[in-house]
Amino acid sequence: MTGFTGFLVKRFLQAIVVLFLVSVIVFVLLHLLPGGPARAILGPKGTPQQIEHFNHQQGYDRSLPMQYAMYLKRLLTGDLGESFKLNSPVFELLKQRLPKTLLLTVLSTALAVLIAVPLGLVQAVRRGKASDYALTGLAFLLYATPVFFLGLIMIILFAQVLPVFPAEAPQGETIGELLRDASGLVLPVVTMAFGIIAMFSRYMRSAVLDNLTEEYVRTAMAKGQSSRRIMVRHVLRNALIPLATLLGLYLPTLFSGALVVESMFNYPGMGLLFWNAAQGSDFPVLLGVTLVVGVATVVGSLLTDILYAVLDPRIRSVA
Amino acid sequence: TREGGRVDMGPTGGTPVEGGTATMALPPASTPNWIFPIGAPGYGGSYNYGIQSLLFLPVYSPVQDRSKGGLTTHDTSTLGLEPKYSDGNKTVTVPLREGVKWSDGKPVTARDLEFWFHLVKANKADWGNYSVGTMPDNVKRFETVDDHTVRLHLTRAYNPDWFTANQLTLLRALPQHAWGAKTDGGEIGDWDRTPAGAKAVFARLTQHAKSLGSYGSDPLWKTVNGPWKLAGWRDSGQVTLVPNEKFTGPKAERPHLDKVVFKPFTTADSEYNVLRSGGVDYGYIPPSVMAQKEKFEEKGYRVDPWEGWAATYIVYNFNSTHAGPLMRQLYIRRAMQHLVDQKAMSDVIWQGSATPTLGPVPITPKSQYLSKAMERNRYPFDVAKAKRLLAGHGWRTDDGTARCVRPGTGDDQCGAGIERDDPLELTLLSQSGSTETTNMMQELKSSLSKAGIQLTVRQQPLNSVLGNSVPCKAKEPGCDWDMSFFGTAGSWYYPLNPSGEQLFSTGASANFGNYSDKKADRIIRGVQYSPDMKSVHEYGEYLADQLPVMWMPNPAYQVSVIRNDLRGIGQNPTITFAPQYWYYVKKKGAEK
Amino acid sequence: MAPGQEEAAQATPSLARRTLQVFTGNKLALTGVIVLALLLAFSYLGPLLYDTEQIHTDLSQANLPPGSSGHLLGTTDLGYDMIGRLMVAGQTSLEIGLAAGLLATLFGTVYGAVAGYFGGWVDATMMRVTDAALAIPAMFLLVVVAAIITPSKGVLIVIIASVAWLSPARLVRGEALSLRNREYVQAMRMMGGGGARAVFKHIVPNAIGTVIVNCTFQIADAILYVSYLAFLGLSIPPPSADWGSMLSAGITYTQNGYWWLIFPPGIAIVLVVAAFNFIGDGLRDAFEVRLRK
Amino acid sequence: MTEPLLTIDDLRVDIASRERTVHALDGVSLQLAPGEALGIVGESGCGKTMTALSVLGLLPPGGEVTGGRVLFDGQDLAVAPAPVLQDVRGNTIGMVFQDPLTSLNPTMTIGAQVAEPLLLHRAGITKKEAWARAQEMLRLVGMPQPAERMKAYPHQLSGGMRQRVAIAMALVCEPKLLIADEPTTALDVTTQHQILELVDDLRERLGMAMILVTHDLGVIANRVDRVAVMYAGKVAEQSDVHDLFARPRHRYTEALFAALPERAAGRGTELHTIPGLPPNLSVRPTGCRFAPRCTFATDTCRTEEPPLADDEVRGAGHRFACFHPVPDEVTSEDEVVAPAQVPAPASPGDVLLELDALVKEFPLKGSAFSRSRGTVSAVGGVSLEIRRGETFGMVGESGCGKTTLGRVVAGLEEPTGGAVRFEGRDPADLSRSERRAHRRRVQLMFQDSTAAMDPRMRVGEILREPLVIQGVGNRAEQEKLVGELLDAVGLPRGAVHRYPHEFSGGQRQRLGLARALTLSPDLVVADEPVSALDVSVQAQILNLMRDLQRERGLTYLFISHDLAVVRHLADTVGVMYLGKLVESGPAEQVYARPLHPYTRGLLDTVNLPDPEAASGTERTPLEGETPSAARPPSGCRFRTRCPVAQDVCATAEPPVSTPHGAGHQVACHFPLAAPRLASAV
Ligand SMILES: Nc1ncnc2c1ncn2[C@@H]1O[C@H](COP(=O)(O)OP(=O)(O)OP(=O)(O)O)[C@@H](O)[C@H]1O
Ligand SMILES: Nc1ncnc2c1ncn2[C@@H]1O[C@H](COP(=O)(O)OP(=O)(O)OP(=O)(O)O)[C@@H](O)[C@H]1O
Ligand SMILES: [Mg+2]
Ligand SMILES: [Mg+2]
Repeated sequence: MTGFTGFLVKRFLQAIVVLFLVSVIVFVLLHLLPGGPARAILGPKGTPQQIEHFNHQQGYDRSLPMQYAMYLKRLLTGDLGESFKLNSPVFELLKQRLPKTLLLTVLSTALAVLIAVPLGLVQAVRRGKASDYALTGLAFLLYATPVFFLGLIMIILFAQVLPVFPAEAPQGETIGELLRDASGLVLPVVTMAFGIIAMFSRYMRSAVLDNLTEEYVRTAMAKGQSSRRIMVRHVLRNALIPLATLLGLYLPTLFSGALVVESMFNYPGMGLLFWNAAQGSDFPVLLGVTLVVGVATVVGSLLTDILYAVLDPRIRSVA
Repeated sequence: TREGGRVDMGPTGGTPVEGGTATMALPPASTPNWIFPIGAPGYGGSYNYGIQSLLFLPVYSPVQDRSKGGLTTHDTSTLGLEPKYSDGNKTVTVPLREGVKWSDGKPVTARDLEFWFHLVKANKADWGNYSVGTMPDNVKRFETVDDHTVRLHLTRAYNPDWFTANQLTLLRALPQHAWGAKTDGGEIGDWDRTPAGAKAVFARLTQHAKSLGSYGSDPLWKTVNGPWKLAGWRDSGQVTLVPNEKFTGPKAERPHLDKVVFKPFTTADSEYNVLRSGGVDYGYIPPSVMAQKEKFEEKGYRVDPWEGWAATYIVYNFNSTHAGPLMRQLYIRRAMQHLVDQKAMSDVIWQGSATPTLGPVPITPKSQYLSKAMERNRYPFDVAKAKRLLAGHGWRTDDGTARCVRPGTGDDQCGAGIERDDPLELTLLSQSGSTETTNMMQELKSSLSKAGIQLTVRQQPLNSVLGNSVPCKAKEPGCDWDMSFFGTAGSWYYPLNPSGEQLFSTGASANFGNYSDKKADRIIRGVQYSPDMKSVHEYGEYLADQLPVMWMPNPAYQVSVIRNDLRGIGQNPTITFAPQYWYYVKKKGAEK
Repeated sequence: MAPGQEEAAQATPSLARRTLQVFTGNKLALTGVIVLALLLAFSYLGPLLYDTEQIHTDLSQANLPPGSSGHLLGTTDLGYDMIGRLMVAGQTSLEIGLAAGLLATLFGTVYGAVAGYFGGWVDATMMRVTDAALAIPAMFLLVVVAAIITPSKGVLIVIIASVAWLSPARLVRGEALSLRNREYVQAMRMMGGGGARAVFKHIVPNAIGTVIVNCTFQIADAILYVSYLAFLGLSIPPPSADWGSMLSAGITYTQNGYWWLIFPPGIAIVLVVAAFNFIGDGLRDAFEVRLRK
Repeated sequence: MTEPLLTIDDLRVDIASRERTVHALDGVSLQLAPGEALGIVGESGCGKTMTALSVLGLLPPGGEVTGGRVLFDGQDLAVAPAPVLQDVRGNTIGMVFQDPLTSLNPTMTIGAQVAEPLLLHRAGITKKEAWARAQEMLRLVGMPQPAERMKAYPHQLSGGMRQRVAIAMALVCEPKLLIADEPTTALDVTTQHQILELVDDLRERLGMAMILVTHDLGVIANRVDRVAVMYAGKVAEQSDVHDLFARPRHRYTEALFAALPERAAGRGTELHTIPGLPPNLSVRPTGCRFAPRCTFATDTCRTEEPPLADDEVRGAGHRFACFHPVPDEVTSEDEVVAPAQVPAPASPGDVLLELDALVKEFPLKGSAFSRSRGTVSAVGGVSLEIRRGETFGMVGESGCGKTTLGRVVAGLEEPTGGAVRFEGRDPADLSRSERRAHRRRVQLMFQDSTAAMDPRMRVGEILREPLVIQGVGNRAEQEKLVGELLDAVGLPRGAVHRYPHEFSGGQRQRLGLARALTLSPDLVVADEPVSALDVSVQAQILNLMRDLQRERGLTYLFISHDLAVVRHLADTVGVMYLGKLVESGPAEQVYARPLHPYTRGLLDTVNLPDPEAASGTERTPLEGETPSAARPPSGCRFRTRCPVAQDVCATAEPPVSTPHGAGHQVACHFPLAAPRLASAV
């Protein structure tokens, strides 16, 4: 297993570098662009003295590298800073919000996968037929629909015209509370899932198509298996492997979707936190959320690699 | 909450009942986040003050004068009684209502006020309401006359109205007997009487105030004297209040409801959706939905724009490198003001939820600060008049853009600093993110162009607009902006007295456009210092005429939507809440 | 030499013809082309045939429902004719989408080709940067930027390109990694050719299929991004408009039932994005067939 | 003749794709008796695979049987519904495909894959029984430690082992017919030999019939009872194997045999070639399909299609479709137009290239999970000399380091150790500009010219590229040179405007040669230049290479695994095994009196395209598999497979000796003494 440990060490170092770069990118982006947080926090009534005082307190009057060094130093002690707007430690905020966003993404991803896999399979099997065109067309139309437009249509349809689901997500403090009010989760989860289905089914379709041209399929046919059995026993498994890796890769995209969906449905997750922080130039929160998402992405891609190895014996045995 | 959101009740009639819960929606970006009545800079939001004053009785506060209408500074809901000015208005005596007790049974005394004064004086920089020269700088000496009287010796004579309305309203009585320790668990004492001690006490309190998550459980905030006490304060900013059973105020000030919930929302849209489903009892709708007013009325709600005590305007930069000379011409400002169709903007773009701004003093609600002359629109929408004004001063419009053809300083000439062929081209920084504002600016651009004034609108996020439109000197790098707008939610909310010393006096901190007019400075000083009530009228009329800024429609603080059976709601234009007056009614004869 | 050999190898149809065949064979791709052509004609030729006031507002004519005198699709909240507005907005959306998609592709291609060809630590460094940029969700960047920046056409193009270049960069880098080991690149090196020749004469031209297909998708995504930016409050100020800002302005009036402010721009976005995707998908087919040869 | 097991009758198959419809089979008729082995041979694209696939109804997408019957066991499989076909597949007919890696499911264990047909076809069999049977089958196909291998995945096995698994899979239900489509083409001669032996053995044991599809005449000659020669979607000739080789009747068959290097009159002769290429199958040609390439074609041939007729002597046992068959009396060799004797090459000159203990190692690259551990010893200390004007042939099994050696010589890889001296100078010592100039003097010709030419460049540009890089001449001069080169390799000058993919494999190989010659090199390293080609085209290229060598005084380092080709072309031969040069010397000597047991084994493993030769001589083919180059055996690297190995071989590296005189070196502790009996190779 030395190979595996070595791999982990290498990936871990890479992850550190990537996270470091993430923090640099966001930090520089935030601090270089015009309009610091002082005005946002203090408003038009903030006096020049107060602005100066604020900037001094937050260290915004120092040079950028100095500020970054200070930030990094605090970060290493686990201090993500304090939200200006919410008057809470960023760490606390993240601790509350992250599970909620994960709940949303996990539910909608699961839903999306459940729909996309059979959908992609059908498209691939019926390739070139009318039903493939119809489903492919539908998938692209879904893909082409901005999430906020989709959410809007959902709200109009299912909360206004046919008021079956609430238009607002549950506002519970804990996951348990959220789940108790599950009907409120329906629209956000479905809206978000819809955005992903298109992508996944498209991917599934081409993965299945790729596998269908593989020679082992011909071998399987030569053994006398029915096409259905070949699909299930041979093709599906091989096509699901890249899909699994896709999940890891699409984590940032999922978070992007979560951001829009959360702010549409007032879902108290990280996306909403980020959204509000951006409106109010709440730098510590912006940095904190981005870093957490960065960590999630990096960990996600690491897990993906491991998952890939678990699923694909070609990689597993080398380890 | 309640079934389906439909309320079977008209806006009047019914029998009042005790009890019930009311949920009030707070606007986007108004997350209650500060409980300590000394607001740190950035935590001075009106929603914070609104909630604080339910827990800690204000000494003076802009309260609605329920008999006369309009606003006053004290009534049964305030701690302070009529203040008395003496010594040529250089001393003010503040008597406190007697018999008021903290929830732990201790009386509210002058010492509590002194405690506040010491904390504020020693920690000016960390107090959001501080600006140089005013409270507490203008108090030479704080004197405790007796247990229920304090006396402030001022550095100079002040206009009593102005001082009470804009300075005494900052006073707070804080439970010194409960808060006066330097450290957690430390001895409570008179530490605040030394600056160092006051710093330490303040630091500790601030420290507690910085942990929003523990507000609900922190014993510090349990000592209150208001009609309400805290039942919960979520991280999301949702605040739940229940009646303070130890409240010692008069009967009229005691809550009828069992509970009020202040619920912040992140977007107006999400609030709207919840409102439609009946999830809030007292909410608001985006201005755009005003057109759908009837829908809500059918559902049993009343729609009531909450007018703010504010002025809304576009700042002219008189020092603008490019357009300063243009801005400095009154006739140009007049022409431009004639081109602002405030009426159409209010009616169409704001769907009737905004009212034209005619000068620095708000027209609605009526107040003692308003004179008859101020209610007249001096600059109604009139393209022809605007064109005449320009033509009369030597501007010609050939290719769509007005150009100066008669430079010079004469009466019929363009004015100082304007060269021949200079075009009337201006840029406007406007805040982004609001359809109404975007549309207003577009409408403005369109109508200005009718008189040959070319406006380039650059939209920026609010913070950038504020950050970019700072006072500056001509030709300096930061002074290349001509006009600036940040008034989607009103440009400036006044304290009770709408004096403009922070806005329009030379060099003032919020005088972003570098407006400087000797007469205006003098008049503003008069509002602050002279005892004459007339001075505020003079100020209002002069600046309405002089156009230090371009007046724009003043949007309502919010377009409130209130359940028909929730009554007793007075929408204070200075944006305070008084849920203790709220009560539910039920239909006559209908049983619970 | 036998005369038969000359024509013996079956001449493959030219790429253009093959692409044409694909499009006539692939109904979705064909649909995409037709839809795109219609939208282009609508946006660019439309104003010539259907002249409307798109500069000056007319508040007295605001929010008229479809069918009102002279306004087939009604008017906007500032009194612009809706159809004319859609045309003007279409130009902006398409131009930003195309420019941003192309810019992203161009930059990404060069970035990826350089990283892939040089490999080693150059590649490692360059790829860590893209990894990091990828680890920040695009929407997060856009939200932050939207809260900070003053929009203009150029700014939007740059912003969108700055989040969109990553995918072509990674793709081309992958191609370059494999292409640089191709025997023809080695053959060229053996003759004494250098890096620049390898990148520009062999790697980039051979990755062009991938690049073009990706570019189509990038354009589609860029148009989507434009709408997201508008949703976030970052759109070019009037009198110019794009479909995204029309849509997000229209959303303000959802509750008023002003559907004509919402669905036309919304559907236009969906159509144009889907059309580009259809075309990209068709092109991918075309190129894949070619590569399989 | 007994009742046939399989009868293919006038089978027609069309494959429709986006651009065109290919008439892949156009009236194929075949018969196969129970227990009989039928070989199908023919040039690439003639329809061998399609014939095999249509038996089981496994045609590729777009493929469709448009006519004819496939009678198997009384059932017409061509029109059978899916359930019937599924019942036959893997049950009564087993199939083995060419590429053993891709034809196995990468994510399923070997055991599961071998047991699968049983679970499908043997009603009531339990999983356990099926696995036991599968394990039994694996043992039968010679899989070492079958019980452990059951849990392995395909990628964990070597190519040969994978092919054994594929065979086990096809045979586990004990079918009546085994169809093997090029089952050994992807394998080394030695592995190939082992697999074919295995199939022979199993066929005998199970008494099944077999269809063996291959383009290798050597394989055919040795492994089947009857042969069908296909040409352009039709059967040209069908006969008993001995009869076919002894007296081919179809002019195509005859020409095919003649093109074999083994059949060449001698080293110094031109190979017989078949001009042109097989016809394009998307148009149905009129007349005899071979007519355009046939020297005996008459107008009848061009207008009328010859029927499949019985041989005068053998009757229905030997049928062919030719209007002008090879006369029965004369042997084929006399009939062939006598190839021109080429003038003997100028006697070799001074030493051009010298390798001195050349070592090349590669770091072992793992997957994402493993970091590099150790190295692969691709070339493990090779010393040799190549003289100006000679052809040095390098042979050896796959992975022995031939290519690597060639690439080091061509300067594409830096040696890890030792030296390459060109005219006595090591290019590594040259200055930058000298090195650049040096590159002109050694050029590489690739095995796969398709991969070696930028698909997006026109031929003109490809050929000019070396000149542009080296800055030779102006554009006009470059174009003139390119034109001359095209003349020299026998391509029309118009070729400059076309893209590489618009040429056939043979033409592309000519282009590859032309490009290698643009800079007028002294030495051309040719790495398997004809391995991917059909015999007929191979002959053209070999002739061309030899002509050019003579005209231009070229020196070749000719790398190939095909002993016959090397023998035909090379003056000197080197034999490599696992990175070592085990033997080298003048070609005749090495072939006739090999000194190294490995050389001997290689020579004995070769399938001669002559059914008579197979039985005659006593042979000692190579056993086992080549060990991994990452962990080469100590001492003599060949010792693990050597029949004469002793203890010393494990400890000491064998010294180089020259028992047959200075030119013939061997690195072996126990060189062979007895000469090998004369044979065609
Ligand atoms: N999938 C396919 N689509 C279209 N044409 C095909 C396909 N597969 C084979 N063909 C064509 O069918 C004809 C016969 O092909 P087949 O594979 O049977 O040849 P083969 O004799 O097996 O050749 P090889 O020795 O190269 O394997 C060829 O002309 C080939 O181009
Ligand atoms: N670039 C490389 N990296 C790592 N190992 C390599 C590399 N190239 C070749 N090898 C290894 O070196 C050994 C010799 O390879 P080489 O290609 O020279 O053999 P070959 O004799 O040409 O084989 P073949 O007949 O299959 O072409 C093999 O084990 C191969 O896996
Ligand atoms: Mg084949
Ligand atoms: Mg090789």
